[in-house]
Amino acid sequence: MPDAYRKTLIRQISQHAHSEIIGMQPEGNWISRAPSLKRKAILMAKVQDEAGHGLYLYSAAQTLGISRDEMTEQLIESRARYSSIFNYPTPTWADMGAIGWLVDGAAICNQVPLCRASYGPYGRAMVRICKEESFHQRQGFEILLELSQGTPEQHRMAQEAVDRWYWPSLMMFGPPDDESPNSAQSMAWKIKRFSNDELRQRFVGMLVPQAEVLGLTLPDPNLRWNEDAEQWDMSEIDWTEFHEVLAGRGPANAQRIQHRRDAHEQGAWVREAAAAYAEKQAARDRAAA
Amino acid sequence: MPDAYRKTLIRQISQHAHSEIIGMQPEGNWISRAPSLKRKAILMAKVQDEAGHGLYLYSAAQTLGISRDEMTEQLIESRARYSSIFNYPTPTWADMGAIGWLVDGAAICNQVPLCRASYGPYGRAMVRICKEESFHQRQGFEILLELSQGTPEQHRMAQEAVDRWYWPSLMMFGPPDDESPNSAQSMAWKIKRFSNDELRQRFVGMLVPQAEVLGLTLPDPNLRWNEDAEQWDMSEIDWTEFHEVLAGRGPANAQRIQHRRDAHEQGAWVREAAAAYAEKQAARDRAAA
Amino acid sequence: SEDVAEYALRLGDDALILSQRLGWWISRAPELEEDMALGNIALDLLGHARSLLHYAGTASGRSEDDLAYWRDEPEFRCAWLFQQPNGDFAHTIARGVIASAYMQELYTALSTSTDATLAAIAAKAVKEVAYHRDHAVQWTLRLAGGTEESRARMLVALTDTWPYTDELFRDDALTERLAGVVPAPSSLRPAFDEVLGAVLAEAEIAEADFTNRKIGQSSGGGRHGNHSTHLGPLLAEMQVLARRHPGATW
Amino acid sequence: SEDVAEYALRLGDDALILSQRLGWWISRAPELEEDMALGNIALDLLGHARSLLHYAGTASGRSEDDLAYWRDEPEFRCAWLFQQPNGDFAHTIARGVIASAYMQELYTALSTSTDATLAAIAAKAVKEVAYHRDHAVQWTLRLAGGTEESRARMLVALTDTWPYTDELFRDDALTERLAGVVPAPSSLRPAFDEVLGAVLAEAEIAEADFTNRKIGQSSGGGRHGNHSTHLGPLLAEMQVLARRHPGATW
Repeated sequence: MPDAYRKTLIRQISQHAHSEIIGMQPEGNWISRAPSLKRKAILMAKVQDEAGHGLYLYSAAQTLGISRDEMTEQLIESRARYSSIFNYPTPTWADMGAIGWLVDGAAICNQVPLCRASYGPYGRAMVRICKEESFHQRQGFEILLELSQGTPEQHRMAQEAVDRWYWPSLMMFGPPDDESPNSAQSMAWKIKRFSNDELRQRFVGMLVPQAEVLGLTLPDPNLRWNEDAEQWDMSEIDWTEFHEVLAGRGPANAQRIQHRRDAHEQGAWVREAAAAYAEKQAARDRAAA
Repeated sequence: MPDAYRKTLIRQISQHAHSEIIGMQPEGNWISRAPSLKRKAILMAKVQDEAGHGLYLYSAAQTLGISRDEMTEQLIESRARYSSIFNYPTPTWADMGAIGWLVDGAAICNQVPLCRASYGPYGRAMVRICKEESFHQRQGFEILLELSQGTPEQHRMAQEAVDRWYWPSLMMFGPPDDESPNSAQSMAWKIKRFSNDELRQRFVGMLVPQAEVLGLTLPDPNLRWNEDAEQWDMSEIDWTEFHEVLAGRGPANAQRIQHRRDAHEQGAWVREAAAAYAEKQAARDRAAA
Repeated sequence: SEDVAEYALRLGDDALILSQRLGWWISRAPELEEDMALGNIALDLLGHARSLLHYAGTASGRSEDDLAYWRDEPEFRCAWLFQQPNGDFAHTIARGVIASAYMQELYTALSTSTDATLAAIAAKAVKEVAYHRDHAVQWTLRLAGGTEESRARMLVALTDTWPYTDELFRDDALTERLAGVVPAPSSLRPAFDEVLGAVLAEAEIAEADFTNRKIGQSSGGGRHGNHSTHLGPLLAEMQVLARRHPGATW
Repeated sequence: SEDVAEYALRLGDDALILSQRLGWWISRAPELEEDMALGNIALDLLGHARSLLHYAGTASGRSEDDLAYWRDEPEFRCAWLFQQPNGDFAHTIARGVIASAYMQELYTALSTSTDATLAAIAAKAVKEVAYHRDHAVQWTLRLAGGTEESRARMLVALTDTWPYTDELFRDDALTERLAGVVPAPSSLRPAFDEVLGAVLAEAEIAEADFTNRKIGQSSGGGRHGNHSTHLGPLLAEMQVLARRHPGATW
């Protein structure tokens, strides 16, 4: 395996793993306040699934010769990236719906092609993840549907969440094709099979009819199907904010890293205890043998 | 000063100091949820006063040759007593009123005579403390009055709190005179100037007219003035629960000690830092001199 | 009957409150495997809570959500153990080992109840609780036998948590009226002591290591609505959203 | 005017939320003297909050309690700094030193406002805030110059807290409309930088010790109702009792 290819794979897989782990936070924030026990159970299971996805992906990256500890260090020292979308806060319950519908939706569009990625362990992890993600997306849709058809206040909450998350979710596909050098390289290596703009078009095409069912509006007055070009016309994306968030100046960048670092450091004595205990047990077994 | 006298004084003063410190917890519990900003400010100031009382009293005990560290250790290792009344929880806001009215009221009856205690530093601390306590008692009375005259739900809350705290507050005066050996000794030494039963009578005499103003009932059907005996007749106190709480089996004994120990231990690095810094500063000053 | 409903409420509240506590760990656990394990346990407990609260509310026409979100603190019936804060990981494990060893005996006995619904709920729960107990036992052994620090923390955690044990096993008027339908809490104690005793023996922990002569068993009071100071803030957070939207569905 | 009311709301919310945070320390501080000191600061801030909220509500006929207890999260106007959790004592001090150095400049400037009420509130507050700043500065020096552990904790705390500094000094449409009445937030920055720079220099802390090249200043959003995830649970607890009794007085 060429070294550049291996490095790109590690970067991509660990970045994806980190995104799952950091992505637990914006939703984890609502577990304690979920408004019904059923929703609490669904949300808890979802955030727990994200931990599971992180685990598979770290394992896939480990097959390429990097340790989980190393990747964790990179994350908490801000030397590794994760999806910037998780640097936005989740001020209302409706964000649980919008994240499921829009963020998970965009993630699926990005990820489904990866299930056929040329590197086997990554591809296999992705098959499992994509299955669960589409389940999550449906749950997000359901949350929004319930809110949209609920009290006027609930409907407003749903619309505002969609307004908040629509543009950031479109940005998840990355910069336009003509400004995306990494992406071209990944396509050449068949790690990636569609361009950013292709995937973004596909995503919007999926959203439009669903928004209609939801009774919610996508916050782009210029959004319409262009028969001639056979694509969706849309307003130009304002990348300023995206670049701010990427540069670490999003609302919650600092909080996300602090949260992860605290969990890691406060758990150090527990991991040490487990290691020491395992070591003692092994020594005892050796002595008994 | 005879050693037995000194020891009794240390025991009594440090026990009183511990009571102030542990007593911060049942009320501290409601600072974050106080129902108006005015009440929040009053409660915060009150709990802070209790810290202040603890400080004066520890200082008074220190003049007798025991360090604050030593007393703190005794407290968090459950080798020292504090007033058992603080081992009850404070489930509702009305407890803030009942504690002020009944618990602080009983404390004042116990303490006013101590202001003339034969040991000067203790007496002087008590003068200051008693002044603030009677202020606190009035605030407790006001809380209950406001609740009693408020909504039916508020009135019920007030009555229930009085029902909860009335008997425990009577128990604060200690066992009946004929079962109280320590107390007799303290009176002989003039550390204490009235007997347990005398103080309890005085307290009830104070409560009865105030309860009338409050529009609340004292939970003792047998309570009435006995013209002939010139004292209050009352139901017999059920000491079983009191002894349970004294024996460590009250509802919140464990929590109170855990809370104090946690604060002490989690603050250890801060105290060490302050000491190290002071030491460095002193060394610098010496070097400069 | 009303008594059975009240009994189901006790068990449902125990499970609900412990689940609420454990949910906090998701994204904060010492390792990813524990985010998942504690999350699993929280989910199982939430499942038990939903079944039990659903059953408890049937007679009075209240839903699981009516009971979880619209009761005030004095109407909750959970024992103090389940209200205890997460503390450090050792405190969570100490609470977990006592809670799961108790629940294991409880649900085992309850699975043969003459009340078919309680029996069915218990029969399902007991399998999951066996896993919870195993999880807590394994960690008790690891922490007690790991490093010096972890052992010290485990002992402090047991010291802090132990006083809330007795309340679980106290009979009262309700459980006496339900004799024959549900196990007397006190009848579960010997088996609990045996299991816990074996764990502590393996962990080389003596009772004197975690019992304080001056602090006995808390009188508690949760079964009758008298709660520790920890419950109020927990409920404030748990119920805040639902209560801001009365009548809404989610 | 409505603008002045909105401005008073911002300052009032900053003080209220920081006071709510600090109140937690009472009975939990590293030493009794700090129970008292942090309690004092919390009380002062609560006093400022009450004056400011009272003023903010005058135009619309709302009381300080209406504003504190009956607004939902998006209606609060506090900056993210004040919402940050207490963390360990070092985090509380790091938040305190930034907050008080900012408030000191703010209230100094505001005490000459053409709005007589704001000027009077600021003139009173500035004296108290001077004490808060001194308290935080002294502890910054002690922790930075104390033990190895305390210095490490202080640097972590500054790293975690620093990203919420910029938001305090951002001008926006409101402060521009109020030009001449209230100081432009950006105009307070040089004096703040000077004061903080001197403290850090004395503590022998370089900017590189607590700034992360990859994590810049948070965009925040509190002034327009977009809050950190820490605010929701804080409000749930703060407002729970008042909201359970609509219309009651206390």
